[in-house]
Amino acid sequence: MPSTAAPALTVRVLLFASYADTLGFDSVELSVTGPATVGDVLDRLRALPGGERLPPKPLCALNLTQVRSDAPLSGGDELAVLPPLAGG
Amino acid sequence: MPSTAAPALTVRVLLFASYADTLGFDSVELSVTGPATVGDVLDRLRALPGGERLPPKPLCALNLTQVRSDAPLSGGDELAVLPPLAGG
Amino acid sequence: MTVYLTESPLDLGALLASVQSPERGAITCFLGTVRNHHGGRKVLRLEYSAYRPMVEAECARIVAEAESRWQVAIALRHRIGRLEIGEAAVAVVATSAHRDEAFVACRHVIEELKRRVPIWKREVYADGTVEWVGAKGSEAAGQEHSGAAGQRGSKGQAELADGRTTFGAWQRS
Amino acid sequence: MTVYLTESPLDLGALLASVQSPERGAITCFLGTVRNHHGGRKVLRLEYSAYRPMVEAECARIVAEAESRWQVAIALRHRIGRLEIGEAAVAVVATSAHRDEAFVACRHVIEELKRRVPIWKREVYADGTVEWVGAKGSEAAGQEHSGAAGQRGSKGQAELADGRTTFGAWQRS
Repeated sequence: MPSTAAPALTVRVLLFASYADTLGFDSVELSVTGPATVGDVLDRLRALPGGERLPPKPLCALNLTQVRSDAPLSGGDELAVLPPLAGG
Repeated sequence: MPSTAAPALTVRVLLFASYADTLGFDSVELSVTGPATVGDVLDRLRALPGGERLPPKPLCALNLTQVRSDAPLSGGDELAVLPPLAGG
Repeated sequence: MTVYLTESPLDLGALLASVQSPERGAITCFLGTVRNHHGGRKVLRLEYSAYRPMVEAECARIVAEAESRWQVAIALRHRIGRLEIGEAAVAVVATSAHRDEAFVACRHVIEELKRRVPIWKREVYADGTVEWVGAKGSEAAGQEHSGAAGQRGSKGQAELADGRTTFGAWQRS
Repeated sequence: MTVYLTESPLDLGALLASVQSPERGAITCFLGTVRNHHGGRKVLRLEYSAYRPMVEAECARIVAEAESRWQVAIALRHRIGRLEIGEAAVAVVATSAHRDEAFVACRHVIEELKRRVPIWKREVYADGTVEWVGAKGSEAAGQEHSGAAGQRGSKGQAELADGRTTFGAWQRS
């Protein structure tokens, strides 16, 4: 069987509020090797300066809908990592 | 022992809304022989034209506080007979 | 001294301002407005009347009870006279540091008002008839309630299917 | 199409007007205003920020859910940007033919907003410090919640003592 090179997925990652302060940016494009999950991107963020302060399982939204960290990613997805909500 | 003549009590009776329509007036002074209760005044009202249409135990307020029909009366009391409330 | 009855249109903004404070971040309001239908009939307008001094006394008692039971400030106003469709007949505002108390107290005040405050309304229907609300054939309606009226909880007296009136909370106080 | 976020002061009258109708006589409102204290500290003002497109999507879902579950019309608006003490950050209005539904739906919408809508606030304190609300040491806060989050009922996520976030209702929908 021919071996296929794993495709690279590019996703846009958004950070807000305290998480943006912690990592020092509020938006970044990351390329990960597919197939990949939300958790894989979180691991990438944790390797960045300040990223060790993210909680083990932060709230995440994929394309405007909340998801768990095992949700699979597609190229072009928008993944938002959400600090504790404080509306109202 | 000397027999004492029973004192006469004068109370102001107020009627509202449908009860005022039924009896044709909204205020009257009634004298009753003491000791007397709210129920005694209601009996007097029932003897008036239209009074037979009052319910057996209408809501009553004595001096701005709701009372039962066995509440005793004093001279100068204000007794209000209240149709079903419909505020709000 | 607060006056609870008015013949003027209700001013929600003024009521809000009377109980707002920097310590109380949660505000709940209830407005009861004149509906265009009742019991399947088209309503043109309402005429409210009241036993005024007792309304004032009873509203003051209801507000004092709520303010002692919860950490809230309450504004309450009821309009009487002629009201057109859509106009507000009653307004309740509750402010608190906590939204749970603001919601519970606001609800409590409107339920107690409906159960305890001597106000009546006459509906003017599109077919030309006029009727006192709740006084269907007045023989059965408006009786003093003996027994477990106080167990009825928050059920409004105006909504009781048989048209009878309960005064449970009143008798307890 | 309704817009749920604004940077302007909230206009309760306009929100009321948008959902009033002659069929719906019962109106309930909730206003959340900026308090002058939090956790024992004096607050000078707040700064709200949001993940705007998700706020719009999530608010639309919350309103649609409430309007399908109860016979109500809902108006909802949240303000972002800098807010002074006493200013309203959020307003909910529910109108219905029945006050019970208006109260329940209004309460539901504000609870769901607090639990599901991505808005954050930074408190500016009198001592000069500035802090994101709910982000204490951010290590423990803001975790995805696995397990029985949906059982917590109406408890607002912002009020959970341990600072963790529940998304029970969200995960159900």
